[in-house]
Amino acid sequence: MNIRLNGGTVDIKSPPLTSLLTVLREELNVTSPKRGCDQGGCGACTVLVDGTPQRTCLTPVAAVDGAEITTIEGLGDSENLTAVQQSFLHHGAAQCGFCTPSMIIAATAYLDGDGSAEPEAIQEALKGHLCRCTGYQKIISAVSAAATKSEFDLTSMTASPNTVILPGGDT
Amino acid sequence: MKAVGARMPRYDGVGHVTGQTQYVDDVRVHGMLSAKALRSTVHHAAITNIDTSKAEAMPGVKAVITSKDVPLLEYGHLSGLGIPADEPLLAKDDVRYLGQPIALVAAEDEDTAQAAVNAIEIEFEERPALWDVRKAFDADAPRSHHWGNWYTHFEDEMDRRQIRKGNIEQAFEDADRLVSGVYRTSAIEHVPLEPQVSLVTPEPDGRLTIYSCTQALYFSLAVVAAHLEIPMNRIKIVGGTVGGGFGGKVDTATETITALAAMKANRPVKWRWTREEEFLVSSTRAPWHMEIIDAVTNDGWILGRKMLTLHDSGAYARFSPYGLTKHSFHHTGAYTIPNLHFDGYVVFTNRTPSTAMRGFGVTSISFAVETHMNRIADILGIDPYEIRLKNANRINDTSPNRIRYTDPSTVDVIHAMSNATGVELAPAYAGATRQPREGDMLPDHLVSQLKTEGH
Amino acid sequence: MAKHRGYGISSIEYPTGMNQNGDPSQAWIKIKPDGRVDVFSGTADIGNGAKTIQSQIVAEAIGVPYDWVTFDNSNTDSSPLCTGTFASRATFVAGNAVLKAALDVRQKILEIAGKEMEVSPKDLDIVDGEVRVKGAPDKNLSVADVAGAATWTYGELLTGTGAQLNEFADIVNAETGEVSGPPHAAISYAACAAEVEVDDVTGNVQVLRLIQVYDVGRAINPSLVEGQIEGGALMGLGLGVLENSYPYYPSVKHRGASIGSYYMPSSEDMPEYETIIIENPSADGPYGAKGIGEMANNGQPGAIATAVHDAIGVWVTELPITPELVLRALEAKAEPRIEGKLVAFDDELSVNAVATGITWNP
Amino acid sequence: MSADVMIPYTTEAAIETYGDGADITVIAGGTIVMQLLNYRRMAPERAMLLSKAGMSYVNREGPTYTIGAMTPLSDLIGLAAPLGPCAANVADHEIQYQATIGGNLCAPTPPEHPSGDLQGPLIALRATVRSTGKGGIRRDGVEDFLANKAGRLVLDISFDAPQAGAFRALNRPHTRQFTALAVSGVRSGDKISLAATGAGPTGIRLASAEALAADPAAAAEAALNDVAMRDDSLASAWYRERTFPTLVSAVLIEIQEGS
Repeated sequence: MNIRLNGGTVDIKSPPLTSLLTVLREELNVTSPKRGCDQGGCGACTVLVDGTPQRTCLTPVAAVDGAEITTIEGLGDSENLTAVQQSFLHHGAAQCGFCTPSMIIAATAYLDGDGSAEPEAIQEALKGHLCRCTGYQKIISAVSAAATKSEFDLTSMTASPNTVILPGGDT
Repeated sequence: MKAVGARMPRYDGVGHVTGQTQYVDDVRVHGMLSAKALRSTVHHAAITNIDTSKAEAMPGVKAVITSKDVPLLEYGHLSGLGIPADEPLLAKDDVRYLGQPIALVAAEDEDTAQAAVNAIEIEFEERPALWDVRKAFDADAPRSHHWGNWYTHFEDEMDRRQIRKGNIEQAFEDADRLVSGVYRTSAIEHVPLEPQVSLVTPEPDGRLTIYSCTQALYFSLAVVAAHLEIPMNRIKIVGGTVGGGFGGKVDTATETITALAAMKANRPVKWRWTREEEFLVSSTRAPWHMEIIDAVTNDGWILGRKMLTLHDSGAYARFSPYGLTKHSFHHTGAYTIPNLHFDGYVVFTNRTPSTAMRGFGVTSISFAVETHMNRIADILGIDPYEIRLKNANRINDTSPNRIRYTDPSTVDVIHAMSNATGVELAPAYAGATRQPREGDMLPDHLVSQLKTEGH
Repeated sequence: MAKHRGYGISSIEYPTGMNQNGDPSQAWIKIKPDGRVDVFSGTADIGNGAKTIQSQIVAEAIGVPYDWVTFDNSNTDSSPLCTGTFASRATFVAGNAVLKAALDVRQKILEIAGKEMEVSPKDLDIVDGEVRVKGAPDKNLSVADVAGAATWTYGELLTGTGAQLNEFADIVNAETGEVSGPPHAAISYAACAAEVEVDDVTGNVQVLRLIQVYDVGRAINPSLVEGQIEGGALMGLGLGVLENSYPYYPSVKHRGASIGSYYMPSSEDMPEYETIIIENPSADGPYGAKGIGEMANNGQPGAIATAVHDAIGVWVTELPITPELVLRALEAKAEPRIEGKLVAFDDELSVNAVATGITWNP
Repeated sequence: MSADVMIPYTTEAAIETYGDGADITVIAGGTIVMQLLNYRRMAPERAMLLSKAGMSYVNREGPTYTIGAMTPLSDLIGLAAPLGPCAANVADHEIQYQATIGGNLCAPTPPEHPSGDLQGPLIALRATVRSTGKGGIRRDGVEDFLANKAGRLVLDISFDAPQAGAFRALNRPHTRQFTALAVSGVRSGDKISLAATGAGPTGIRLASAEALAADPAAAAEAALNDVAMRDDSLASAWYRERTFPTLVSAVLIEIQEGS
């Protein structure tokens, strides 16, 4: 067996029913897909299989023999962030960061499919990707902004929607 | 540009958005073994027999750890606060909750480790289990803990946390109304996206490197060193980057047992919990049972509060006595109540031990007090903003344990909220400040309280 | 057969640092020969942003750009003690430790700069990585040059240490709970308003909006503060209407063992957030900051329970307020029991007999 | 502990490989079996992976739909109620893309939760299942198939497009692998067909309710006689019974209004 991983072809030695997650993490040392549950419930192990987001913990590697697998390493690196990665950074959409790679994978596929910038639509699209830290607001904002912008000036910092900062003392 | 007050991108943000941040399960060490635990299949039982010989003989099995391998089996995580030890690192004579760890197997791969766990022979003699904190005090209640059904080691060996202030009987006599309510919260799971995991590597110089997802590196260092009875400089905890914690990773859940396995096998060992273990075995936020009866006047002053709290600690104490004490210190919420009578118990049941979680001890009291305040406002026909502004902590008011508030901003946040919700406040309340009480905001029942000694 | 809107509020307080104090944090800082700043702190970053916040504090305190600072909390060999990231202490207690370490090393920089510039250190300031003579900013020397001089000319290591410890507050009277001193550092205050929609057919409670006000003292990083507030809000919503490890408590049956069988909030459950941050500086926090990480999930449940009552006229005072509890409450239509001046909202106080001999009806 | 895995590339090869279905584990989309493998609840010696066998299609000839066993739920979402909305209600987009109609029909009932959400709509649609196994290929009604599914490999599923259909489920918004309770209804002419999931170990036909379909209120109450509600971590039997009639009557009203 082999897969096309982020553009290159790699041979797979693991047994055919090994989950793609285990192959990526344990055989190929690609650790950006996270083992959050092994139950298909949290979404943290999601990668793109032939361009479509898929739960690697529920995917036997033999089922993707010959397929094009894209992890976040295949999107952008620190020198070359994609618009979605920049938007996540810029909006504070990552806190502990554990759900972030798969969140960005799913958001990227959503936007590549011409997903709208409407918060409700983004909430629905990402409902299978759990985050315990952010309350999702900043993630939704980041994806919404990425839907309308392509470049970000990382030095300009914007407030979260609906935040007001009042001076101290008696108000 | 100024650094403080700026919306700086996270220091670790680029690592997060590129998937390159390294969490414990991402660490790769040559020759690493996998670990699986033998856990109790019953809620409460004596262990009458355990035989690990078949497991130890299996090919690929490198270490099997049981209670007899632990130098100091019981160590109180809060011994510094005078809270004695009650929980064995691995179950020895009995098990008190479903899933309690009894043994750990380290093997060449997870399948072998699990097969070896299945090969350990163990026999239980089941005992009746206690679930309901409200039944813990019944004469015929099952006994859940060797100390009895509730914690008995508060200061002066008291079996409860008490707060006494002012004269509660007088307050109840002076009250127009006595408003009572019962409030309960549930156990919940922390659900960090990163499950509990540690990786321990024996170093050539005899030290241990412990890759840990702990929220408290030095706390875990002290706990592991104590159980292993070795100096702190024999251990290096590597961590600081955690995939969510919320309090659950203050427990040193995996580090010590994994270290014992690594030492015995003289190989690196990783113990990663499954999500199912997280849900069924990892400690939870505690369920709380809270009963409040407030002495109130018809115009909305709270003269006094009697309160009883039962905190479901689960099978062992862990941080529960600390949590209940914090709970008791805050049982008046953001309000000043001069006459108090609080009793709180840490109750042991045969469920998963509860532990710290975001808002530890106070999340429960905030729910109870705030709901109760709104019920009082409702029954008296008073605006919920105004009853809060009336009783809100002010500078020089004193706390349940007689500490003077120096700069409470309850009034300010309520004002900001009334602005946000467009609620019109009566002038007396719109003009309230956090400054020391005077005039209508200094009723007789608070005058004496302000005279009482405070720090 | 309808959906009902309701509103409720809460106002809460929460302490910073461990209860009773006595929880130290320590930090040390060294300056590289090119003036760059290495911070060593034992504070774990659990997503709360300790690495970011403490780096901002150090940059501000010394007077160098944020990107001059490297932050290492990776291990217990290089980093001094920090009690840990809990009790809302990472910004306040540990932040004070790095602040003290930064001010310590800043003084050492000024002393070397004073020798180099032949100016008294007290007449010097550091701005954007430059040591400047107060009032004469054109007379300056870069921190890089100062660090170089310290290393190559004076043979000194520019380093600073800091430790924060608030004295442990003993419980001096176990009967009354009286303590020997303040049992915590600064207290943070907050208010929450919830708007809910309750379906009286299914009993489902949908939290539509959470308006929240937080006195954070000082927002070292407003973006991270918002993250704590919004994340805490959804966790509070989970406590209020969704999550339960024992769905039939006190029974232990039917514990959810998978993500799919445990009601953890997803993006579908998001309410509309409205956040108001008040900066009312604390006397003793770094730059006036307080810790609000934990209290961020404390205000919602009471506001939600009250909003449910406002919507359908019945109180549910057991969390989470599940559709089943709502339907059972609607069926019971319980009115408070009135006896003389006693107003008893709930079932007979269940444990008064066993517990403390409190006489509940004086 | 590695299984002997066979990967057929055609339906015919799958039929031949499956044989009489003895000692062979079938993996369709993987959303069910992989969880069991990940948690070591299953260690098959022989397994057949269907992902390359084709069998993913939605054909329509006249009024009759035929859907290949390996068709993912995401390809069903566009279909009319009750099947389309039911498929859209399962879990989330990634699970819908991976889970298949055949796998969902054959979902074992986990100890805790109802499973196999599509069983409801397919019973209501009076669908037939073409399967192979011992005794060769045969076609059964969905209910008969569910009663004897052991040792059968689903090939395709057929049903006639209804005149009107409706689907209603308890909706507590959150990511979910299980639907706590759902009702599906279909009308063809004046023939009414109703089924539920989450109301028993498998999908259940609501015969008593069908008999009283003309009177939605009466039918809704009668439907309780057809089901056996259980407690699980999603909802109690009490809550399911309490809300069930409203789902049934809503479905009946919708399909009688619709055309």
